[in-house]
Amino acid sequence: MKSFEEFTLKEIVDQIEDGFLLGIPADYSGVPMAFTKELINKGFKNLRLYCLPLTTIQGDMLIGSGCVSEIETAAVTLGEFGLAPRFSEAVEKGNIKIKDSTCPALHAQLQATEKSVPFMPLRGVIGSDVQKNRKDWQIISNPMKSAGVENEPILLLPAVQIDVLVFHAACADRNGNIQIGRRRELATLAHASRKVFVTVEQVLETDFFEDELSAATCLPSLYVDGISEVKNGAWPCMLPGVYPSDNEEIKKYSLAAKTKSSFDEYMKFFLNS
Amino acid sequence: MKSFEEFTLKEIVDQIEDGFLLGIPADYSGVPMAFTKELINKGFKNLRLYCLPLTTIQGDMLIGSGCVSEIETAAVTLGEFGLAPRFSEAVEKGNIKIKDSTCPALHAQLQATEKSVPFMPLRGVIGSDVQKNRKDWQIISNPMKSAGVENEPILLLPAVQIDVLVFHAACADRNGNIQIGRRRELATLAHASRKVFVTVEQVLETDFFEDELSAATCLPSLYVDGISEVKNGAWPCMLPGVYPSDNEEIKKYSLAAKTKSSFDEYMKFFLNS
Amino acid sequence: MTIDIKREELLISQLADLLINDNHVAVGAASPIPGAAALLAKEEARYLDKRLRVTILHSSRYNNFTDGARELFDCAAQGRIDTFFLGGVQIDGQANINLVGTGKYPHTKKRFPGSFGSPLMYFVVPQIILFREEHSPRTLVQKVDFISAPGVSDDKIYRPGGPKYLLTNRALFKFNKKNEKFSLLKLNENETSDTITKLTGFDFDIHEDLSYMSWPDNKRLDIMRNNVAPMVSEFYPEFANKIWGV
Amino acid sequence: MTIDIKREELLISQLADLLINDNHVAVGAASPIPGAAALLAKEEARYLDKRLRVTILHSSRYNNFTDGARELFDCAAQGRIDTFFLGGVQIDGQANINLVGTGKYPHTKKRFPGSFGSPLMYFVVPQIILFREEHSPRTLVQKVDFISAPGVSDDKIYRPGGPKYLLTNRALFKFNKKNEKFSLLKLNENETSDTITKLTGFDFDIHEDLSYMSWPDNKRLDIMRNNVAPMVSEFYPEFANKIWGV
Repeated sequence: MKSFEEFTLKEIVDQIEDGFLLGIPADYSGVPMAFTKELINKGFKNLRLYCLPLTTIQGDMLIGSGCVSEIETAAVTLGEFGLAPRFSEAVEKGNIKIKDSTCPALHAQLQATEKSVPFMPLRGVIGSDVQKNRKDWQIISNPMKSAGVENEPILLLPAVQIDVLVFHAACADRNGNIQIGRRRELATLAHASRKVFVTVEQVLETDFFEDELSAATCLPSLYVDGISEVKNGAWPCMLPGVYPSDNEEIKKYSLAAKTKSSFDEYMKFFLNS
Repeated sequence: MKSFEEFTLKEIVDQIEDGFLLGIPADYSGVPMAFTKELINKGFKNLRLYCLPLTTIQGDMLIGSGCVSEIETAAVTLGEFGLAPRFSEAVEKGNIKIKDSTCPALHAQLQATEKSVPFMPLRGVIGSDVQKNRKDWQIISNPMKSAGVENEPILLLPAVQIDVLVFHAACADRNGNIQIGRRRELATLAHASRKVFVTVEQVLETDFFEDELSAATCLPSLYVDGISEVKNGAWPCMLPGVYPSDNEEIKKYSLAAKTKSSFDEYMKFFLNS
Repeated sequence: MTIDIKREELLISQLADLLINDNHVAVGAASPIPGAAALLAKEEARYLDKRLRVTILHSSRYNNFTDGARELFDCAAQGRIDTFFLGGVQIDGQANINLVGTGKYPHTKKRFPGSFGSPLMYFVVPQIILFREEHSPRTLVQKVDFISAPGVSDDKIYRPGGPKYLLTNRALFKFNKKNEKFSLLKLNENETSDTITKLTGFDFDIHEDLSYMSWPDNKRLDIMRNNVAPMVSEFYPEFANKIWGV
Repeated sequence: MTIDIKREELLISQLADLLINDNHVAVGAASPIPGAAALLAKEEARYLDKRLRVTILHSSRYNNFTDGARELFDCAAQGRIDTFFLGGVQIDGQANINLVGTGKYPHTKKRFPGSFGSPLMYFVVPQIILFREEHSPRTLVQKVDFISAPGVSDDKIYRPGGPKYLLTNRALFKFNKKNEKFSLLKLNENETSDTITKLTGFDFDIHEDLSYMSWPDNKRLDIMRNNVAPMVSEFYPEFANKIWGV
């Protein structure tokens, strides 16, 4: 008996409600594409995306499919395949709310939640239009007498609580611990999320905690509410250390996504692939 | 050729000046006892210790030897061998300045430095005598309109910059990366330290970064200014995963340290061991 | 049957009773009895097909953390730990605890190790169980000399957690947040509310359900001695050897 | 000899010249030319028995970090990165950069990916080199439509870092913090200060040392083609193949 909760992709999707704030991992930390298909199939209208710190095809597809009402991110891009067309069009037309941010702010807001404090200070950023357009951010005069400079303007960022985080990883052990290796931003994301579901390439008949070094590479099952075994679960994105991205497919997507109609065409194929 | 700076223990000690704030690792994160001997031999008078978050025999010996003017810590204890006698006496007699703190505050102050922000907020602690006795801590009314509760008192802790951190680890690779495994508090300590020196049991002819999983277990050489190979460098403390503590020796110490004269006697033996 | 049961086993059993609704119990340094109680509750939960997670910091096997020494505190602040144990050189009637020393701070007459993580944990963990074996006017005082962590806070302070119980060799108290006072809930076999009053430095109420501590039944004793004892011996070998000879 | 040298090789060489005093150069996403320049500088430092550390985020081999995606920014904020590269959809005469889009925000006429880490990195890394191959009034504008990160800040703002150079296909500018203006420092072979003035949307000064870009010598070309090319092919295979056929 596996001592963790096994979920199907559908069961994971059933944990998500319209309006939820979803944690979205970067392309290097395990994009849950198989899950994203199920999510699009369910037909959400008002998902809010919190990217740590950016998204590629996952975010563009969700936006193109009309599932997203708001996105907080440092960037949406298809990398070497250019701009994210559905994202760009949705922003240009005002179809989604964009909360432009910057990588360190997206990390810091989750660190605030990780520590259960209402805000986190950050240096830099002040004076940019990124800062000026964020009404939820605040600048105060440094209140700390024992550190920093008097009257220095300090940017405060609010704690952000993710409702549900889903990411894809190489493997889990039999106790539900997830191997994340150097992708420690996934730990911060998990700490700041109410529910965490992970799709994995495989479940290993081992216990990562039996060895100090392998323990160091994992996210403890303590933070994981359910696991689904999905082969090639990141396709066509890469799963670092396991498989590269399918550049042919992403290129195909990047071309199809240029117009709404060819995007829709592509998605018909993709959702049934 | 090893592509990192090799130091002798004496050369590490030579990097330290009286008045410096030293980073002191907990008993579970690799206590640099061989280095501590050299430090005591040099005859410092005004070292300041910052414990993350506590110290055992290392701190007690440094205090008993008259090297310490100030200590910031959540606890000084010999664990199952009872109180730390030289620490207790020094505090009772007012011979050292004690900055009583608590584990999460000691972590958070270094995280502030890690991010280069002047302060870090923390929940809890308010109303304790720990808080009331820290003039460098400050309570403000939550300034954040978009998170937390209005008028909630929030504790702010100042960023603390460590001058020199020295710890002991199982191994380094040939590029000077240090294996720290799950002891990630050592990474935070290193990030918040101007200079970092590490004593290791051995230097391996490998490169931890050649493999994603072993990369995940190490502190990058980027943060390390010098390495010294010292067998049994934590003795009589444990080196987790490598050797247990020498309880006979620590017990011997705990008895000897009860009076100044038997402590001095013990240290004569210890410094020459 | 009761003659065979050790004092420590009774305390472990008392503590385990308080953990039955938990999902995650964490145990700090130098706490063999709370550690054994948590593992006992975990084993018993398994028989009921429930999962109780136990994090014992002193152990490498039962330490669920991978984010360094900070993670215990972050995890607790996130509300992911249901029960934690704290002790005290002194504990007073308002559930203030002192881990720092007796006499006037900072040059205390007798200095103890320090406050550890108590100033945070006491605020954020919903069920804090105070555990101090010695039950005397020296340990249970009217007013602590130094507040490592306060038992109560005013309403403006963020405080989802706090004291729920106090267990000693002689008695179990329940803390009442409303009137900021302990009430005596259970007595060890040779005690009465009078002996407890004499040996306690603070005022307390008598709980309406005051009773004697119940002894662990055979099934629990079996689990404790057969399953839990070898687990405890991994991280508290001396304690396990003393109590169970393993 | 110059006919054999590719435009990209000249740019790599120009950038490498700016890194000779560094201890640690970091390179962000989608930056093959800066990445190659950093590795070239690293190889050349080795010949001088100096150590230059290069962190290339896009690579797993040249990524020195183990603390997750946050570490680049923390590391930079700690002052441990000497040089970083930034680009821009638009760059203006005050060195403001725009990575977000053209037209009125938020419903920009043309939306680009976003600001990435620039709003922090621009403030904390001592030497920021702006790199944008296209040199035209469309990219080098008088005033950016959106400030992803400002080129200058007032004195009260914590800002140990900022813009030092701007390199394009046609020219190298040096940024002068005092008068908040670029000055033209080097020209590519077919340019004059007049052609640059025509193709630049902002006003700039002419540096007193204005000269043509120097071509890499044989030794540098050898290192670039023999040592650096195979390294680059690990993380930018298409680029390495296009330029060096590896």
